[in-house]
Amino acid sequence: MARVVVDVMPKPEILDPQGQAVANALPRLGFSGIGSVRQGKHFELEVDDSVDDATLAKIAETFLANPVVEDWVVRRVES
Amino acid sequence: MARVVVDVMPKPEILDPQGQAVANALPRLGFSGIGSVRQGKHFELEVDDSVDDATLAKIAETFLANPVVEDWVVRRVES
Amino acid sequence: MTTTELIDTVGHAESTPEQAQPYRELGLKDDEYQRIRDILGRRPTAAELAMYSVMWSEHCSYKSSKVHLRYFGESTTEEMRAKMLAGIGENAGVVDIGDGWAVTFKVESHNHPSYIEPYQGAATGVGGIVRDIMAMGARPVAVLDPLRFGPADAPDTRRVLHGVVAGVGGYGNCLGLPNIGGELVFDPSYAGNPLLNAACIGAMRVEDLHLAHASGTGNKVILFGARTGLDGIGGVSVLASDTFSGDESGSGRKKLPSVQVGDPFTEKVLIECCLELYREGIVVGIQDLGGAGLSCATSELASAGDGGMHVWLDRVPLRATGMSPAEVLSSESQERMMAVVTPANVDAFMRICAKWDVIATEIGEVTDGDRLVITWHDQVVVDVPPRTVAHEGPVYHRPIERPADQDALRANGPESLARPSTPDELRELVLRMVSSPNLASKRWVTEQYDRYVRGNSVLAQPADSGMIRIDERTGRGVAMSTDCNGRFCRLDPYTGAQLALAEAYRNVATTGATPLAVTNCMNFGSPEDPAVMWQFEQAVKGLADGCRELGIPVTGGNVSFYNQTGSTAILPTPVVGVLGVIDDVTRRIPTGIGAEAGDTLLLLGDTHEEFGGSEWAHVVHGHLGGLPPKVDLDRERLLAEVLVAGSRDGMISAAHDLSDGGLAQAVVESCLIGETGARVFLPEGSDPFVQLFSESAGRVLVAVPRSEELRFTEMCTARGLPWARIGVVDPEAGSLEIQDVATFGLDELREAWEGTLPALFD
Amino acid sequence: MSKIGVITFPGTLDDVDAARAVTYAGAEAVSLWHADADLRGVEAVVVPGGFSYGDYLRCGAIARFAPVMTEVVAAAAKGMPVLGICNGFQILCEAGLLPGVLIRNQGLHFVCRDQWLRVENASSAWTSRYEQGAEILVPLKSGEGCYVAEKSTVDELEGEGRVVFRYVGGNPNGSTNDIAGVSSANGRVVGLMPHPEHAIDALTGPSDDGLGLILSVLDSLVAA
Ligand SMILES: Nc1ncnc2c1ncn2[C@@H]1O[C@H](COP(=O)(O)OP(=O)(O)O)[C@@H](O)[C@H]1O
Ligand SMILES: [Mg+2]
Repeated sequence: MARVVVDVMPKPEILDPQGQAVANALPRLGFSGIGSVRQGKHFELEVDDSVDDATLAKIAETFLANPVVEDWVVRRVES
Repeated sequence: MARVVVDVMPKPEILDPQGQAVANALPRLGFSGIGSVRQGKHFELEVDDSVDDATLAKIAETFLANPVVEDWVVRRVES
Repeated sequence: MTTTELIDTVGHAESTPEQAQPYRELGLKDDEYQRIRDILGRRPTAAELAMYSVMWSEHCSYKSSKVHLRYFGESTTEEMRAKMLAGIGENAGVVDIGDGWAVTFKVESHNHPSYIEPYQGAATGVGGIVRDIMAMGARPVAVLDPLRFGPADAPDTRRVLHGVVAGVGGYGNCLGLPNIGGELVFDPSYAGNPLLNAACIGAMRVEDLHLAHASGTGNKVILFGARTGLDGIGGVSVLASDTFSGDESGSGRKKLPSVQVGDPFTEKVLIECCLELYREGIVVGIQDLGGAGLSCATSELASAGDGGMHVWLDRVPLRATGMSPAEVLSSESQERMMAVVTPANVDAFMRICAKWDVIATEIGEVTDGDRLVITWHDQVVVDVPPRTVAHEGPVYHRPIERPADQDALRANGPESLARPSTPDELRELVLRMVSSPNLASKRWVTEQYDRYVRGNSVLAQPADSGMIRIDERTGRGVAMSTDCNGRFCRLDPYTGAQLALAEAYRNVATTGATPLAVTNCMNFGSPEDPAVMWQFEQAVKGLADGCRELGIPVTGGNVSFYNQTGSTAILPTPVVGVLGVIDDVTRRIPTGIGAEAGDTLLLLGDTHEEFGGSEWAHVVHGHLGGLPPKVDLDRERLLAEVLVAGSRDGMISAAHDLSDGGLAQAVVESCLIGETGARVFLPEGSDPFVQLFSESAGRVLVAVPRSEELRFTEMCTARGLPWARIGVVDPEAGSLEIQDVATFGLDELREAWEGTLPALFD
Repeated sequence: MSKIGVITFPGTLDDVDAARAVTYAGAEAVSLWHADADLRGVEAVVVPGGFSYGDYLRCGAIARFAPVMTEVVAAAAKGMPVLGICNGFQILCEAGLLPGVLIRNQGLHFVCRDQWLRVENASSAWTSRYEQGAEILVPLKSGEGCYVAEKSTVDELEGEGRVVFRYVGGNPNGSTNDIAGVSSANGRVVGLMPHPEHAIDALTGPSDDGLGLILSVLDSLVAA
């Protein structure tokens, strides 16, 4: 079993209302010095050792992310 | 300016309907060998160098995550 | 944890009678614990202790309220019972609405969880009430959400309100249930004690009514829906840390959050799955899993049936590893149901569950003893008479005492408060009142709720009551409203409860429906405070006596105690829900004026100078004292008859009841909702302030077409209902003119009315 | 009688409403089950609103893999009219039948309101009954209704007249160019966020303006 992390983020040119809302709220809460915030998704998968990188890439590309508006990164992490 | 990443995940004992939906769908899409999936949030912040770790920890705890049901990790990454 | 040495079996309990048990941490009193020992003739096992402790909690056992709630049954006459198919004691009340249709409805509270974790607390509150309705065999058709928060401008209110509204919407919208009404009230007493009450209405054919009974020896007990996890175990986690073998393995979970997370998609699928099971006629008994999880479902089903039950607890599909039997029994994981099915139908049952991708597991069997026996890997961990768990819990006669400050409070009337005297001051007051948080438009909230889904919503917010079509062919439908003015209840809980009933009743009639039955949600402070118990007792009596006068039964309800901060209780808040029936929803009466130009505005009922507990005293003076408005239930009944008759004969084109904020508020809302102007003239020689802002009960503003005016007013006169011609609908004007007081542009009014909540909460 | 299919996924909510609209328009509503790769002989398909599979990952992301969708995609390629409403629109985008994607409303809240729309293209299979430029009032109810696409895609849609519906009287969700609905290049596949099926009767909706979509497609079926 391996742990795999997939981070999916809105593409830079795409509107990110959630990140925007966070960025706008921080100064109101008294936190200054935060330039920009973007919010995406973080997936943690438990994966059989039989699952290869190509399959993981496919899962991320066809399913976990929507390539039209999102970028993604797949990482294997030790557990 | 530094890049800071905050990953927020549902606590292990807390139901994660989102991750579960992904896990249930994968076999139907023809992907096998994925044991469990948990889904959380991934934030990327651009932060002034003046912002210290304690402040980041506070932002994560009071705002980005809901400590009642979520765990979180704050990481500074090089850009 | 699953290793046998760690399991506290019945045998182990028998052989270790002196072993100390953490019953106090679980909320049991010394004498309650002793009673359990007496019932069992030994100490309880850890699993039994978990079961008794949750089932004997205030929430599940109604131990402080039981002796009072009996009064509802005692004051219900045979005549009132005529249309009631199920009443108090079942998962929800059921009434016969005619044409072979039955409707079930109920309100429940999820107050405390909604303060801790507002989104999930509210979401699972909605999920819970919906399962109650499903457990009656009905299809849930609509929800309502009476909400109460601390002061609108307090920072914590923002946190709680955002979460609660998103949770009600997030769950209800995803479930596909239209939200057709509710309440939104701000008062300092709810800071730290928000009230999330959730109501649900369900519909079914009369013959499909299902009751929660486990009968028929050999029948199978099936658990279906979500897996069971560690959510909501809260108190019981002390058991995990109380190690029977001195091992610390459970310590990782000592501080489990008592929060449950909802999964509305699973619930939606569960609804469709249940309805298909009902359609196929393969369910003998059904029970939802709510508070107290499997402890509650197994003991209640067994207790209400005619035999015993054996449950193989280790068969329960789990979401977490290493759960102890006590944890499995106490888990409040959401979206689960339990059914009793004949052996012959088990396969068919499983097939339908598989179609909907619903996990279903046969976990038990109805037996011919009278014991509930639960085993864990073949070891007996529970062996109890189920009635002692579910129905024969402790009963308290709590001390009752009229609050020491009650007389002073009532003596401190609003008479001496400064009132506006000039037209300018009145003008300003109208705008100030309309934009105050309790009177302002609730649109910011209700826009987050789907009111259209399923296409049967005939009236939804803003309207005096929500209305839903039940039968598409005939147009038969039901209307429902929930109401309560906590300030009135504080001044006089008996009258306050009747005023809540009167308002909900009137709201239903105002839309043209005939009030039929009542549900309630009693939100109060600590029952250990004699003053709170007095409020509770008075409110129950007032409501029950009121229902008897109106001839409509209380079919169910819910009690939520301990809503208090330190020694200060919330305003007594007996939320009353009234359900009405309408034979043809096309004759509904809308709230907004203007469907027809030139209509006459009539005010039905009498206006007295009544400002005790009023919104005016609250907004302008922060004052609470004196006496609440008088209640006249005969008058309410007459008013309802006139409204229904008027709707039947097409004599009324719009109607709006008068409540918080009085006539001024009602007129403004009628104009804004109808997007139409009006001219209003107050009775000659009257005090305009009293006319505009008094909160006398028993009043409704109606718009009547010119051609019907004579017929309608003659009917009122003949029946002895006071009426006064107070204005005309004026579509040309674009303004509301209150003669000799002021003229308001509709835009100006709209800005005042709709601007408040967005300014506070966006 | 023309047969129009209405798909039900687990979590679909507005299928009863879509079927009712089809019936009101005088056609036969045929219910299609997500797990069956079978369109049961229908001549057009409506993918209704709701939260398919809970929409937990991304709206429509799971539904587009359902067996019935494979059939829908194949039929659309041969010119069958397909209408996606709300979640149905999201599913059609995910399935690649329509360009772009719908993301979280700019205000971050679910929005349920009666919304004015302008019919920008009255020549699609689902809008021929309307006058070009007509304004109609239908309910909008969604939390993820903000239409976005790459700039080139948006330009193409605008240039080819494939923006079928546009919000008027205020943009409720931050949608690019106030886009409420778009069509495929051949005008046979249309998706929109607002709910015409909830505007078929003034008793239960704000108007009956929505019926025109179904009537339009029936015209096109008869003509074909
Ligand atoms: N929390 C809520 N959820 C749904 N509808 C609500 C909520 N709060 C208020 N409403 C609706 O807003 C409208 C106005 O509320 P209110 O002024 O309290 O009505 P009334 O005075 O007639 O009881 C009603 O249709 C009511 O059902
Ligand atoms: Mg009212």
